[in-house]
Amino acid sequence: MNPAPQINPGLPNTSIKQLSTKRIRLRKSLDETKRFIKTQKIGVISLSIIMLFILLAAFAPLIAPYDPIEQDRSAFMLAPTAAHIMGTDDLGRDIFSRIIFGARVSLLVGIATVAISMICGTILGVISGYFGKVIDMAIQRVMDAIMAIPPLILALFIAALLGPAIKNVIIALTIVNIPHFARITRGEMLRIKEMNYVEASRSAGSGALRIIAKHGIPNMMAPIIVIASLTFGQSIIAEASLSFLGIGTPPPNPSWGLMLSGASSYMENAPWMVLFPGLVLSIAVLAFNLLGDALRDFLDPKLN
Amino acid sequence: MVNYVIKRSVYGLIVLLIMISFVFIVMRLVPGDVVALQLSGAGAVSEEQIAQLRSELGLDKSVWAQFLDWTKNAVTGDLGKSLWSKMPVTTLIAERITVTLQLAFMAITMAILIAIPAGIYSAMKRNTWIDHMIRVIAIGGLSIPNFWFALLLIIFLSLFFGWIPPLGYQSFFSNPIVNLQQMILPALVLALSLSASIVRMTRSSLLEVLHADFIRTIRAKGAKEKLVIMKHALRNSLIPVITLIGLQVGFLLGGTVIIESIFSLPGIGSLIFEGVTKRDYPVVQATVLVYGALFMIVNLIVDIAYGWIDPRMRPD
Amino acid sequence: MEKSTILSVDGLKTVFQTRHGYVDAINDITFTISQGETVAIVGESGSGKSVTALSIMKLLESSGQIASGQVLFNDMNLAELSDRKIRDIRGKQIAMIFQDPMSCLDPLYTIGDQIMEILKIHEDLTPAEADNRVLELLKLVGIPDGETRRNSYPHELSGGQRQRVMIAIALACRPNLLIADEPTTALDVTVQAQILGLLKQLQADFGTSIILVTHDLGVVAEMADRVIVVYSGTVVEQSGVHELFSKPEHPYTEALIRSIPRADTDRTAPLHIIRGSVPGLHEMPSGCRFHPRCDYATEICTQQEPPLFHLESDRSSRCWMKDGSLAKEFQHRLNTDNLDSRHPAPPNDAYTASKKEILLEVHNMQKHFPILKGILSRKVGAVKAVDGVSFEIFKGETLGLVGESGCGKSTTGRLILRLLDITDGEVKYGGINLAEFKGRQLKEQRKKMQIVFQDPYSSLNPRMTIGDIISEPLEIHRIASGSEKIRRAGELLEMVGLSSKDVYKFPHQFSGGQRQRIGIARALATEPELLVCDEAVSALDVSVQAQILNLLKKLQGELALSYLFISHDLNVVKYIADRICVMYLGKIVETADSETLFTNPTHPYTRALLSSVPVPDPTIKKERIILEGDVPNPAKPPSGCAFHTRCEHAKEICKSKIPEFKQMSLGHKVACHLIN
Amino acid sequence: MKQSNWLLIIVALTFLLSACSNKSETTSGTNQGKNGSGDGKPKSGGVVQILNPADPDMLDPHKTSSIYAHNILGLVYSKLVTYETGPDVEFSDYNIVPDLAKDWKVSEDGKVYTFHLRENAKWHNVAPVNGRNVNSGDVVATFERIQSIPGHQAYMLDQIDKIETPDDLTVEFHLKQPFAPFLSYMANHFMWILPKEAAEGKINLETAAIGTGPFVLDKWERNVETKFSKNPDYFLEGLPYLDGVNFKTVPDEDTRLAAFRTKQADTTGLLSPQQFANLMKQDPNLQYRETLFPTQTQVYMNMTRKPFDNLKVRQAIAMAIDRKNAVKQIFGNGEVSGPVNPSLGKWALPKEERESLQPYDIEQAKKLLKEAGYPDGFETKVMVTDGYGEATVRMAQWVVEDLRKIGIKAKLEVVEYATYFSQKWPKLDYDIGVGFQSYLQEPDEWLYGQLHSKGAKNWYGIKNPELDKMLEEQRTVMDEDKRLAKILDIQRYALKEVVNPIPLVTHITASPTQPYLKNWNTHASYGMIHMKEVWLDKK
Repeated sequence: MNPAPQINPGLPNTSIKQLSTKRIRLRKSLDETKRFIKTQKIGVISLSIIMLFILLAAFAPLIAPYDPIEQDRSAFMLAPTAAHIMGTDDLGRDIFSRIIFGARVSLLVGIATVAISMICGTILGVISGYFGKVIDMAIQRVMDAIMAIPPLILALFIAALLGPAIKNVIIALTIVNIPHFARITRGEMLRIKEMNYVEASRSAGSGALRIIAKHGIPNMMAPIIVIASLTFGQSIIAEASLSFLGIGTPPPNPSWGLMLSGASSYMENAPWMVLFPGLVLSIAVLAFNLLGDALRDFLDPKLN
Repeated sequence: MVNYVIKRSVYGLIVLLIMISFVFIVMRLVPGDVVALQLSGAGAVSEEQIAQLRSELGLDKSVWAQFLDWTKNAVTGDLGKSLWSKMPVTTLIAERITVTLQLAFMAITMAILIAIPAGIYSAMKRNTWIDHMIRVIAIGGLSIPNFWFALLLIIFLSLFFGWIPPLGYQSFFSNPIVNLQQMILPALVLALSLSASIVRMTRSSLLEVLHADFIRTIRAKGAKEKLVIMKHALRNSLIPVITLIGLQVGFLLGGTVIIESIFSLPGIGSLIFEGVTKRDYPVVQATVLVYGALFMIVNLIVDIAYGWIDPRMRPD
Repeated sequence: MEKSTILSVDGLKTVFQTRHGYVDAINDITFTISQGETVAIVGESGSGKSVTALSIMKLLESSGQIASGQVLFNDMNLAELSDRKIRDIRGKQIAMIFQDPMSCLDPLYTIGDQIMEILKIHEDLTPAEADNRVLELLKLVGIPDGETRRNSYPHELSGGQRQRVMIAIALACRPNLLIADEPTTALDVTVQAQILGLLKQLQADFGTSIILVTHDLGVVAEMADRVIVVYSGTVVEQSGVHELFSKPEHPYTEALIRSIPRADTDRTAPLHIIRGSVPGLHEMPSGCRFHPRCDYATEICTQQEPPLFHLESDRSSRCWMKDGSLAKEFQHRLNTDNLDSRHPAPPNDAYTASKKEILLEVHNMQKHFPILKGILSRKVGAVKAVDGVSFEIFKGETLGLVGESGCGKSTTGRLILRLLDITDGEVKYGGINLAEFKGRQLKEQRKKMQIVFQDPYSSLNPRMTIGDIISEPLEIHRIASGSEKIRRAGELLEMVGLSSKDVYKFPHQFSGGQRQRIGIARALATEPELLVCDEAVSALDVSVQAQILNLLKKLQGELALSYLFISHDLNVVKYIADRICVMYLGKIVETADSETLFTNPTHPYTRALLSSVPVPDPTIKKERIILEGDVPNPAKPPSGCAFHTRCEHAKEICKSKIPEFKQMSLGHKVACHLIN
Repeated sequence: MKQSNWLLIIVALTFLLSACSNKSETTSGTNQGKNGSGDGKPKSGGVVQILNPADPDMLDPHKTSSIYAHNILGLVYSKLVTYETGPDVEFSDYNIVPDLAKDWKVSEDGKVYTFHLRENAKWHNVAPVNGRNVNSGDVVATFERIQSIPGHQAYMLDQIDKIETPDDLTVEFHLKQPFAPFLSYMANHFMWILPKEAAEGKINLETAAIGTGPFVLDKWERNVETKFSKNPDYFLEGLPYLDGVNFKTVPDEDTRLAAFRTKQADTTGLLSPQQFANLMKQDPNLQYRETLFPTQTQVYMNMTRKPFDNLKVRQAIAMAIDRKNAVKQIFGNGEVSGPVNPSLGKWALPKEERESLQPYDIEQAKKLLKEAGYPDGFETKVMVTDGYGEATVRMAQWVVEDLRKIGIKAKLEVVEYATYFSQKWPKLDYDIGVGFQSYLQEPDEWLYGQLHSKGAKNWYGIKNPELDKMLEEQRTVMDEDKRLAKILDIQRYALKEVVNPIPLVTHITASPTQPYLKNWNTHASYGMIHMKEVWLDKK
C-alpha cells in the first residue's frame, strides 16, 4: 500500500452507488452460495431434499393425484398399486396424496415454530445480553423456568390444555423453543458486546437499538441459523409425538405425525400405512439435521 | 462449596416459583372444569351439589387465595391431594418416581457408556469409513421419533421372538432380574437419541481439543497418543459433553412420558398427562415441580462435575 | 567457537493441505546449530518460523507434512523417523517451549503432575526420586516453595511462572536441544527480562543448544549467537548476530532493522517502512518473494527465485544482489534512490507550535470494578483498575500512556471516552466535566473523541462493508447519508492510504495493517479532536507497524489531532509521544516529556521498565534491573507505595504511606518517597 | 397410549369388557363367537391374568364412575340383586337374579320393594369386619351413604321415600310413586353393598374394598397390579373356581396385544378387525366372543340453533349417513342402532325395524334438504372429542364425508376432552356432534335421560310435550310386557318425529381369550360379575 494520499478523482453518482451496494451484497451472497455448494456436498443434498418437500407442499394440489381428505369407499387399505402408489388408508384415502399434503402441515409447524421462537427468543436473548443486570436476571429466570420443565412435558401440558389443533401445537412448541434461542443469542450478544467494533460504535454515539440491529444480530446469524435448522427437525418429531399422544394435529388434516401415530395397529396388515409416513418423516428430519451440521461446518470461522 | 449449593438452591427456588405460578394460572385459565368433569355422567346434579363438591375440592376460593394456600402448604412439604383419587400427591409421586428415576439413570448411563467411546473412536479415526458410519448412525438416531422406535421394537419382538418384557413392574430391590428385563429396552430406546447427540458432541469437542496448544506440549514431551487422548484430550473435552447431557436430560425426561406408557412402566410421566386432561390441578402442579426440581438437581450435579473435571470452575 | 554440530536442517520443505490444495508453508529451510549455541529464527507473522520449529519435532497438525529435506540429529534423519522412534527423542533429547504458557499447559492438571508426566514417560524413576526431581526442577526455574506450588493449577499462576513451569518441563530430561518458540511474546517486558535471564543462566549451566524462534529483533540481539532470517517460508539471510545488525546483507533484513523505532530514533523523522504486508500462503509472489516490497527490486527479482548465496564468514543471503554478475544492475538502483528522501518527513510541529492549550484534563480519576460474592451478590471488594489518576492532554500533542498489562491503561482510555463510567474523580473536556454531558449533548461530545483499537480483527464488524463501517458515525450523527455518505467514506479511505474503491469490500479482504487504517479512517469520520489509540500498533508486524506510526504522525500534522497513545512498547511510545505517563497498578508513577523520561528516568519502576526493554543492537550490553516477582493483584494492592513489594530500594515509609506526586522539573513529576 | 386410554377412566368405553365366553350355541345375533367348549367339569385353581388400559383413581364406588374401579369392585362386593350370567345367558340379557338378597317382593301398588338377605352371607375375613354376617343395617347404611354423596348414582334413588328394616335380614324400600326401573337400578354397579363400618368411616374406601364378593382384594399396587384371592367363605357353594385374579395396568394398545400374543395375559381387550384377524391367523385355537358394544355412536344436533330446529334437516342428515359401511370399515362388524342400544336386548327395537326406520338414501336426503329450504346445503361444524379413542374420530370423519355428499359442508372440529365434557356438550355449544353415550343399562336412562325435556342428559335442546308424556308414563307401568310395548313405541316415535340424537351404529367386538380360559361368560354390565364362574382348563 502506498501511504501517500492522492486526490480523490471523484466518485460515480448516487443511483449507481446505491445499486452497487446491493449488487456487492448480492455478489457476496452468490460467492457464499458457491462456496457452500463446493464444500458442503451433504448440505447441498439435504437442502435439495428440503427444497423438494417445500415444492411438494407448495404445489400439493397440482402434484397430489387425489384429495387428501376425500374417502374412497371402494378403496379401503389397498396395497400400493399404480393407481395408489403408496396404497390407501383405513378410510380409503390415498396415502401418497396425504403425504404430499402432510408436508404442508409438517413444514407449517416447523416454519411457524422456528420463526416465532427465533424472533421472540432472539429479542429476549439480545435484550438480556445487552442490558444485563435486572432485566437479564428477570428474563433469564423466566427462561430457566421454561427450560426446567422437560420440553415434551411442557409441550404436552400446553397442547393438552388447549386441545388438539395445529395452532396449539405451534404455540406449545414455540414456548418450548424460545429459551434455546434466547440462550444462544444472549451468549452471542455478551460476546459481541465486548467486541471492539461495538465499542467503536458506542464511542461514535450509537444507542442500544443501533448496536443490536447493526452489530449484534447480523453477527449472531450463524449460530441462530444452525439452531433454527436443528429446531426445525426437532419440531417435526415433536409434532409427531404430540399427535401420538392425541394432542397434536387433529384429523382429518393430513400430517405425517398423525398418519404415523394412528397407523401402528395396522403394522401387520397394511405396513404401507406405517412405512411411508415414517420414512418421509425421518428423511425430512434427517435432512434438516444434516443441513444444520453442514451449516455449522460452513459457518464455523475456525474451519474457514 | 456449601455456599455455592445454597446459592444455587435459592436460584432454583425462584425458578420453581416462576414455573409453578405459570402452571397454576394457565391451568385455571383454560376451559375445562374438574367439577363438571367429575359429574359429567350424572347429569341431574343440583347447583348445591356442584357447590358442595367445589368446596370439598377447595375450588371455591379465588385463584389467588388458592395459590397462596397451595404455596404455604407446599413449603411445609404438603403438595395437596389429588382431586380425583383424593390421595396425597406426595404419595402418588413417591410411588412412581423411582421408576422414572431408574429409567432416566439407566438411559443416561447406557448412553454415556455407548456414546463416549464411540465418539472417541470416531474422532480418532476421523474421516475413515468407521467414523462416517458412526456419524450416520448418530444422526439417524436423532431423526427417528422414539415412540416409533419403541412401538416397532415391541411389535417385532412379540411377532418374531414371541417375547416382550414381563409386565407388572417389579422394583429393582424386590426382583432385580425381572426389573432389569423390564427396564433395559425402554432405557435403550431413551438412550438412543441421547447417545446420538453425545457421540456427536464428544467427537467434535475432542477434535477441537486436539487442536489446542497444550496437546502439542504433551506431544512434545514424547507422550504416546493414548496418553494424549485418554488423559488430557478426553478430560478437556468433557465440559461441553456434560453440558449437553445436562440439557438433554430434559428431553430424556420428556421422552419418559411416552416410553413409560408403551412399556407399561408406572412412572410419573403418565401422571402429568392424565392430570392435565382431568384437570387434576394439584397433581399437575406437583409433577411439574418434581420435574423442575429434578432438572435443577441434574444441573447442579453437572455444575459440580464441572468443578470436578476442571479446577478453574471450582467454586471457592 | 567451533563446536560439534548437533542439528542440521537441510532443504526442509513443509506443506499444508488446505481447501485450495497443498501450499508450501516453508520451503528450502537450511541451517545448522552447534553444541551450546543459540540460533535465532526471526521473521514476521506468516514467515514460517514456527512451522520450521514444529517440523523439526514432527509436531505439525495433521494437515501439515514434511514434503522433502532432512533434519539430521545425531545422525538420525528425524524427518523420516517413525512416530514411535521420534517420541523417544521428543522431550528427552529435544524439548520445546511455546509462546503462550496459558494455553500450553493442560489446565486440568497440577503443574507438579505435568512435570512428573515427562519424567514418567522417559525415565524409570521411583516415585520418591521423581518427586525429588520435580521439586528440584521447580527450584531450578525459580519457583520457590515447590512443595506447595507443585499442587497449583496453571490458572493459579502468573504468566511468568507458567513459562517457568514450561521451562521446567522442557529441561526435565536434560535435553541437548531446546526449541523455544516465541517464549516471551505473551509476557510483559519485566517478566520477559526474567525469563530471558533464566534461559541464559540455564544454557550456561547445562550447555543446552537453543533454537529461539521470535519476531523481536531486540530479543534476537540479546540472546542469539547466530540468526536465521526467514521471510515467506524461506531463509533469506543467515548470519552471526553482530554482523547481521551491523551490516545486513538482505534488503528485507535491512529494512526490518531500520523500521523498528528505537530509543535513539529521531522522533521528528518518519520511520523507514516496508511497503505492503507479508504475503499470505496462497498469494505467494513469483520470483523473489520479497520483491513486491523491496526497494531494490529489478526485473530478475520478479521472475526468478534467487538461490541462497554464500558469503564470507559463514553468512548467506537469498538476494540477487549477491550475485556478482548482476551487481551492475543493482548499482543503478542503489544510486537513483535515496531511501530516506523517498518519504519526506511530515510536518509534525502541531504540538510545538501550539500554545499548550489544555484539551482534556483528568483529575483523580478512579474506576473500581466491584467483586460480587454470595447469594445476594454482596460487594466484597473492588478491583481498583484505575486508582486516582491525574493528567492532562494538550491540544495537538501526543500523550503516551505506558505500563504493563493489567496496570489500568486501557481502562483509563475507555473512561475518558465514557465507554465506562467513572467511579470517582472527573474528566474535563474543554473545561467542562464530561459527567455533565447527557443525552444529545453527550452524543455531540462523542464526535470529538474517537478510539483506535489494538486488534484489527475484532474492531471491524465482519458483516458490514468498509463503506458502511467508516460511515457509521456519519449516519449516527446524521452528518451524511446515501451517496454523500459513501463519498465521504471514500475520502477517508484515501486519507489513510487506501483506495476509495474499497468501500464495497468487506473486512476479511484486507490485511491487518489495512484494517488498522480502516479503523483509523472510521475514527476520523466525525472529525474528532482527540484520538485514543489503545495499543494501536501492538498487533501488527514490525514492518507494518512503522507504516501506521507514520500515518498517525502524518494525520496529526494535517488535522491537528491530539492523541492519547496507550502502549506497552516503550520504544514505540518514545517515538510517537510528546509526553509520557508511566502507570503501575492503577496509578501514574511518573510523567515527563519523552526525552526526559528516557534520559532521566527517576521512578524505580520506570527505570526497571526501561532497562528491561531488549535493544535491537548486540553491541550494547546494558545494565539490567530485573524486577522480582509479578504485578500484585489489583483487588488487593499493596499498602503505601504499590510498587514497594518489587522495589529494591523500598524503605519502611514506602509500605505505609502513599507517595505524593512530586514535581522534578517542568512537566516531570514522580510519585516516589525516595525522591527529594 | 392413545389418549383415550386414560380418559376413558371416566366414561370408559374403549375397554372391551374383556369379553369372551364359552357360550353354547343358543346365541342370537348379538352374541356369537367361536367358543372353546364349556364342557367338562370345572376345575378349581389357577390365577387369571387380565390387562387394564388404566388403573382407577380410587376404589370408592360412590365417588368414582370409572369402569376400571367398578370392574375391580365387582369381584369384591355384591349387590342386592344382579344380572344373570352363564353359558346360556347372552351378553345383553338383563335377567335379574338374586345376589346378596336371596329373594324379593314388590307390593301390589309397586311402591314397596322388600328384600330378604341370605343367612350365609359373610363379610370378608378382614379387619374391621372380620367375617361377620351381613345384616340389614349394612344395606341401610350403604343406601344412606349413596344418597348423601353427589354423583352419578344419586338420581337412581330419588324415588325412594324411606328405607325400613323389619328385621336383621329384611330391607324394605318405600317409593314415592311406582317406578318401573327400580329393580334394574338395584342391579346397577353403583349399588354395591358396603359394610356399615365403611359408611362409618372405619374403612378407607378410597384405597380398600372389603365386601361379600367371590374374591378378596389382596393388594392394590397403583398403576402396576391389583391382586385378588379366592374368598373361601363366599355365599355360593363351590364358587369361585379360581384361586385368584390379577389385573395389570398396560396403557398402550399395541403392548397389550403383544402381551396377549406372548401369553402374558389370558384375555385382551378391544381389537381392530385387522388385529383380530392376525391373531386368529397366528393361533387358530384361540377362543373369542363377539358381543355387541354396550353403547353406540350417535350423531347429535343442537336444536336451539338453526337449521337443526328443522325436522327435515335432521331427517336428511339421518338419511345421509352410510351406517352399514361405516360400522364394517371402522369397527369391523356391527349393527344399525336405535334410540335404545341393541345391547339392551329386547328393550331395543328389532334389528329389521331399526334398519327400515333409518334408511340410507342420499336422494331422499337431498330432497328433504331442499324442502327445508337448503337446496345447496349449508356450512356447519362437526364436533368430536379424541377422548373416546380414534374410532370415534374416524367415525366423525366418515360422517363429515357423508354430509358432504348431500351438500352440507361440515368442518371437523376435534375438541379436547375436558372442554368437550365441561364446556361444549352439556352447555349446548356446538352445531353437530359425534360421540358416545355412557354404558347405560336401563331403557329409561337411554330414553328419559336423553329425550325428556327435563332429562338429565338432554343436551340437545329437545322439547316435545307429547314425547315427555310418553316418557313419564312408561316409568309407572309395572307390567314388563306393557312397559316394553310403550318403550318400543317411544323409540319409533323418536326415530320419526325427533330424529335427535341420531343413533348410528353399535359395533360388535371380538375379543379373544386363551383356549384354556373357560366359562368366560361376560355381561354388558360393569363389575365382571361372571368371574365367579370362570375356571382354567390347565394344569
